[in-house]
Amino acid sequence: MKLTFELLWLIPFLPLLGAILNGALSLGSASSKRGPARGLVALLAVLAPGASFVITVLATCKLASHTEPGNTALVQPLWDWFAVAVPGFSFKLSAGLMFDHLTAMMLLFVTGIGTLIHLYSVGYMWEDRGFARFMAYMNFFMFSMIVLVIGDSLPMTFVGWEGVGLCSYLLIGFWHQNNEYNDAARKAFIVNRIGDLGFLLGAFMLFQVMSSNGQGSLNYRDISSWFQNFANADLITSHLGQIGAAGLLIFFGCTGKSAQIPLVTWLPDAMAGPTPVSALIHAATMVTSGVYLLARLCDLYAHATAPVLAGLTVSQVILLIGCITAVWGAIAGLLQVDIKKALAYSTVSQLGYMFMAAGVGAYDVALFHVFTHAFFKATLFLGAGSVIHGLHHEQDMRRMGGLTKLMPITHLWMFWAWFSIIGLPILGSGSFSKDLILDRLFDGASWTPIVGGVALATALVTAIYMSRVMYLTFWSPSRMSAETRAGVHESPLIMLIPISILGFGSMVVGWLWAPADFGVSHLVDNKSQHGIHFFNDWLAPVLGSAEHFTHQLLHPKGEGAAAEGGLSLYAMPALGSLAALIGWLIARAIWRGGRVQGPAEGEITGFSASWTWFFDRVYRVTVVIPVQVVAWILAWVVDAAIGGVVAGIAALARFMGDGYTSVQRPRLRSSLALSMAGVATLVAVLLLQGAFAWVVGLLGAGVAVLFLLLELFF
Amino acid sequence: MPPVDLFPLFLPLTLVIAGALIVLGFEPFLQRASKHRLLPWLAAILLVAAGAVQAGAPTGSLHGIFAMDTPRLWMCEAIIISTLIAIGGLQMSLARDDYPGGEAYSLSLFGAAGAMLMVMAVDTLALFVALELMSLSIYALVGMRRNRRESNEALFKYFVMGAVFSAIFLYGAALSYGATGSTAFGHPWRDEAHRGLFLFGQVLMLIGLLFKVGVVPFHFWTADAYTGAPVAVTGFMGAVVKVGGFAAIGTLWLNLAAVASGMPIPGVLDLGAAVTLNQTGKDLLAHYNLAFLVLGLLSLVLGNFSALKQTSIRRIIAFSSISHAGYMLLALALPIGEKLQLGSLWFYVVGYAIATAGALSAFTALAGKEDINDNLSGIAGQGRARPFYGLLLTIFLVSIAGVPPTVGFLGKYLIFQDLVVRGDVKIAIFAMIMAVVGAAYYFRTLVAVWAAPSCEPAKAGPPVLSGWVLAGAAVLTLVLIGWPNALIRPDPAGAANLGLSAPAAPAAEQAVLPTGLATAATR
Amino acid sequence: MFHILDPYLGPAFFWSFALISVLCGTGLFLARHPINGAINLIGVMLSLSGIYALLNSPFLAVLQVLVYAGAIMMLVVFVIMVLNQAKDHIIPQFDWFSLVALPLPVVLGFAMVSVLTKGPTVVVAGGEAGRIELPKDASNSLTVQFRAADAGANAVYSWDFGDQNRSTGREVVHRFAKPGSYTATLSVSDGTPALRSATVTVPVNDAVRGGVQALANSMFDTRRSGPGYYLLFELIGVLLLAAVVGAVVLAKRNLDSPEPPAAPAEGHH
Amino acid sequence: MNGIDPTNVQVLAAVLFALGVAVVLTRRNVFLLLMGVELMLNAVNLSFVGFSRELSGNESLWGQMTPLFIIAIAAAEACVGLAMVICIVRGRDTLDSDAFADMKE
Repeated sequence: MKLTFELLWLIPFLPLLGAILNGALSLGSASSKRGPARGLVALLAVLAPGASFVITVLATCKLASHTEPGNTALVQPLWDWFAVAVPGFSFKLSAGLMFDHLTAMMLLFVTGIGTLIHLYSVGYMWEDRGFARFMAYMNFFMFSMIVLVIGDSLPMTFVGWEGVGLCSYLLIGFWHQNNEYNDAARKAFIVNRIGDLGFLLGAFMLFQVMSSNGQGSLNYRDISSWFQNFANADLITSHLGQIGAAGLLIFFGCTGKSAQIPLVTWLPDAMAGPTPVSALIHAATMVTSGVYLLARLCDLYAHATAPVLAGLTVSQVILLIGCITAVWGAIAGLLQVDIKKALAYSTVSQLGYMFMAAGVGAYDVALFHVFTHAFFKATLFLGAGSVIHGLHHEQDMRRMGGLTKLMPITHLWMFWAWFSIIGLPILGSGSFSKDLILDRLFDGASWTPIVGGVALATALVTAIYMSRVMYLTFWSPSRMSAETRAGVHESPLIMLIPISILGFGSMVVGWLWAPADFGVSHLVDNKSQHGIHFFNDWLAPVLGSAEHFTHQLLHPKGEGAAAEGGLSLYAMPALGSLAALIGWLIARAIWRGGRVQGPAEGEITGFSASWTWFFDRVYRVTVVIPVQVVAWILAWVVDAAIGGVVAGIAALARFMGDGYTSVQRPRLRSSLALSMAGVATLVAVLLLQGAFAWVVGLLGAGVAVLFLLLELFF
Repeated sequence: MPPVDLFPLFLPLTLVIAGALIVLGFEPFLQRASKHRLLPWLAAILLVAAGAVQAGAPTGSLHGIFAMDTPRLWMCEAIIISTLIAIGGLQMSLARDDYPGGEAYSLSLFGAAGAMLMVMAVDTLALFVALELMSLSIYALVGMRRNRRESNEALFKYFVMGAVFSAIFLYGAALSYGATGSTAFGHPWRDEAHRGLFLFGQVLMLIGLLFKVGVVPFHFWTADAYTGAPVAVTGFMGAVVKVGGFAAIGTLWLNLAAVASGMPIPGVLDLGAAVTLNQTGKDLLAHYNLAFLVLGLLSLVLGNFSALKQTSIRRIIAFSSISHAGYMLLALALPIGEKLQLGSLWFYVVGYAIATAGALSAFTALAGKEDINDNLSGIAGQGRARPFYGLLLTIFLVSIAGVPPTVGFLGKYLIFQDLVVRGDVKIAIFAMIMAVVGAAYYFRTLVAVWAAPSCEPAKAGPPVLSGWVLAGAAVLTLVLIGWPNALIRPDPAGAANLGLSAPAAPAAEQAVLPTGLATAATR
Repeated sequence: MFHILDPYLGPAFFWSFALISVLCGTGLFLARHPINGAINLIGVMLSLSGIYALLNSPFLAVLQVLVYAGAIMMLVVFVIMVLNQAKDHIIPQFDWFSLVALPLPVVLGFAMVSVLTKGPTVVVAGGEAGRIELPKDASNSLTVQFRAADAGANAVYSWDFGDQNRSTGREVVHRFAKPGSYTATLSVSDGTPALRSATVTVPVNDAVRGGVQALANSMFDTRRSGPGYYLLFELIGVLLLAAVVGAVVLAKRNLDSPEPPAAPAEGHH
Repeated sequence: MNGIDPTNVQVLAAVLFALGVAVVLTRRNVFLLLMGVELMLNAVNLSFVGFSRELSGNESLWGQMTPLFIIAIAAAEACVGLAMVICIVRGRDTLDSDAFADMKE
């Protein structure tokens, strides 16, 4: 059912307006010494996402007030965007906004948490010369992220998708004093571009499949209904391969944005940006857009049941990739000494959990983890930023310690976020979502419980490395120099308020999906329906159909069979909490005394470095080197063609002496002759037949080759 | 297409040429300094007027040698905008260099007039006149800095190669005339015995035009001419020549498709229309299709990988322009169905022209006196010193790289989607990978622009005109992605738009059926 | 009375001019010095002018001599002028590069010739009854060659040219008195009573193609239905202006010195 | 005086055109390059006139008109070309096309 809501367009527009105004302020004050009026910039920058948040709340209320069954959405078509020409039919794509239950959930935390982080940034970046430019970028990021979530079609989402990538690039490179940061920014961008290939191709293939019965569309509601339509069952069966390929390609795009293996290496490097950026983009919002997209296309993934890669279906691939990434991120997180890098690897690992959930068809659980993770990880990052701010840009945990008393409020909320991420129960939202993921994993068929076991072990490692971070930062004797220690201060109020709100949120939001009576009724009848199932009920209109479909596939015998096979509702929280406890105790035993290797100046060494080293090396071998080889060969051809000066030829020339270099010039005659060889070949191919074509064509090619040789040696 | 009166059709063109003449007339009477203060504004005023008039230009054809329809209209508009941008850049550049003469503005306008005529031409002779008008103006612009060695060399190579390929084009026109009995496009061969002659002529003409747009293996002039020209001129020629060239290539290709399918076209073909192919036509054109794909892929590979190696911004843009010619060639490939339509090409061309002219014009502001900063180390940090132009350069380069939210993205998107839907998935994947390779060097440039400064910030020229024009163009680059259909104006025939949509079948038929052009019957 | 020679006179002139032009072209190709090249080029142009005249295009022939050869004379003057300035009077004629590139024009030429000569050189009319072959450009001349298909040793071929003239023979040459459309009839009898015949329509049209009047009419036909050459004519004006401006930008001397030399002369006064 | 086979005219044009291409491809003197281009344009004109003869009526007329324009444009091209020669000879003091080969990469 479609409803209209006239104010919908304001949600993305207001941050865009903020970005434009702040950009104008930044440009207008470029020549002045002091820069723009910071108060005005701050006001605009915070107000814009704040107002978006308010409108989102209004829209959510309106959506919630319609309780008819079925997938209800607020829609606002904006304009006819472009048309797609396809043999057989023509199809116009309109740019439009769609606000359904999934969008509502995503937007609430995107704009809510986004506003808080903007507020925090005001404090964090106040002294920076590029304050206005930074806030403009942040606002533009909000705009892109909102477009990604609220767009009603794949191309709309892609526009936002690339927009957030662009902002990520701009913000990572924001402090571009050194080239390392710039390289990180460029790496992030190129890696994401590779992922985008998958996104676009997947979208095209999906379009191709759907247009096979003349209903091609890239609109999400059309995609869902196409897959849910029983009339298309045969069509789906006959196109399973293509559907699987489309799903796999889109998932490949998601791995780029959400930093999953294989496109993972950019995220830890992206920590070069200012900390609020890490909190907003690289922890809370942008990196979760991959999960969002999988959930958005859940019907596609649910129906992609044919093996596409090594005998695995797309969902199984997602499951495995998520699992491997989670394990890898956790282990790598264990080895970091830079507090932000540790948190970055933890993000990678947590995203792995979300993908695992999506891989078993538990999209609602995946989104629930997105939701809780946004709170506790944002808190952790903002807390880390507060620590870095207080310690005057010290990020090495080996030179921290004993900050509990010095930064009590930061510590308080980081403690609760830690409590949440390692999965301690009741006051940690992370335990709710993570335990649900584990539960679904153990609930699955055949080998998914094994993955569940791995995930449980990973939870243990998570507890260890997160406790390590806390011990090294707060709970161990100080290893700071005296003057650093003297300068340590608690952050200003404007930074503490967002931390407090988010930290409090990370304590409580888990209860949105919880057994209200602490599961008492569950003891009576297994799989009780009692309790606050607010979150999954809320998402059911969007995801329900796909989840039901997947569930039937996994448990063909029906609901009852599943219930018998599943573990008790208490089992997972108990196991998860146990793992968290054990992990904490292990970490306590090791790091309570602040025992770390002597801080090596500058370089990150040891195993941690070798992990990134490993992946960078794999990259080098599989991507960079082949590209370089091709580039080299072709450049050689071109340069030879115009008598060029590629390094190899120059070296050859030097080798042969000055007599040769004087001849190695891009002469007009050479260019003309090569062009003419092209003319001859083209004429031969296009016009002539038989032996004559061969003679002319080969002559053209032969002359070209001879010329290249002559340019080299004559 | 209905016949149209001379005056309304040629009014924008007249304004452009009048601008050139006015600039020429004032030029000798001005002090050297005030030449660059006054003349660009005169030119800009006339160009703005031309742009405004162009937006309301009537569609139709004139004497069967010139025609106007919606895609053509927007390509003309793109030429005018690119010229405006280039005039802004030229002003900045020439004033900074204290260049002693203002003829360059007038030459730009002549070049723009030539390109507009190329877009409008539907007759080989008219096309040749237009092509020469454009080329001769641009030759002079390329060689403008006469005491620079590389400028001389660029002029020499570009001129001689251009003249040779003009002659090849012309020979093709002669053969086509012999085979059809007419110099107009879209005439069928006289009898079967003349088919080979006709195709030979078409191929030679095609080669002449492919040379102009710099497709491999006819690309050798590109790198040198782009590098030898002043930066602002580089942007101008990059934009304007591509528009004119691809408009002509598209016209030739659509007409060839119609003729090969045995469809008589006594009227003039609307560039937005869909041409219906039959099996004969498809068989006849299969080789051409293959050639476009192969040359397109070659251009992509050579252009992108050569650009990776460059350090000069102009050379990067030159090789990237070769790769873009490759994308545009891919857009020419035949459809899987019956309707051949070049909507994505027109859209790509318009977006590319504005972004290229804009990028190099914005770069002019950062390039320093006599463009000495034209390499990655010279440009380092210039964006931080002059954030306004840095930001504009960023927007334009992002658009050329094909990243949302810019118009360049939608152009690539449409071409790739056409390829995938057509079934050329492998080619699409390859082209997309090449787009990623392209992103690498664009972003290398951008990284340099925003890096820590390593040398003196460029001295500013008078920024007013270029500032306004570029800001407008940047907005256009960002906005056009949302309204590609804003380029569409309701057409009397009801068929034409920017060609992005497949119009309903009857409308398409209407567009290619005779619409009663008296001259056509006589030619 | 020499009209009997007509079919042979035209080709004879044509072949001579063609020979001259090709020889001169080759001379240009082989020229040691650019002035030799220019003179050879003038030779090509003059012989082409002759061929235009032969092809009934007198205006172009005149223009060719006036404008084109004139332009080349200008080139020659330039050569002399510039060579005085530049130091290298003679640049080596050929080198390895030349030899490698040479197959390209040769092959391209062959390809073009092969396509151009593919078409039929004769127009065929009539059916099985009796085939008549006409030269392809029969309509361009008052003198027309007719040829009948071979109908056996005993066949008798009789022609009626449609202008009250008759003739016999398998291959005949007839000169029509004035242009017009004639219907020629061929009757073939091989001694048996059955008389076969075929007809062909000959549009005899010896009009001058490139006459000044026709060209001018066409050039200045500004009617809506006209060919529109007047527009191109105007545009050529713009083009020439642009070319002049371009030439000025490239070659105007005082552009080179951005600052006029300071005037120390003032000090002397 | 007639009886010229139009095909022969075309063959002559093709040969002259190829000769022009050969001049342009092989010779090093800038002036000879320009003359080669002129030769190619002349061949094109001959081709137009030859075809004009094969056709009749208006069709024939177009083939006579086009060379007029080509001659005019060739003059314009020669004008710019000669200016170019002056311009580049000033810089390097040579007419050898191989001397204009400094741009690399």
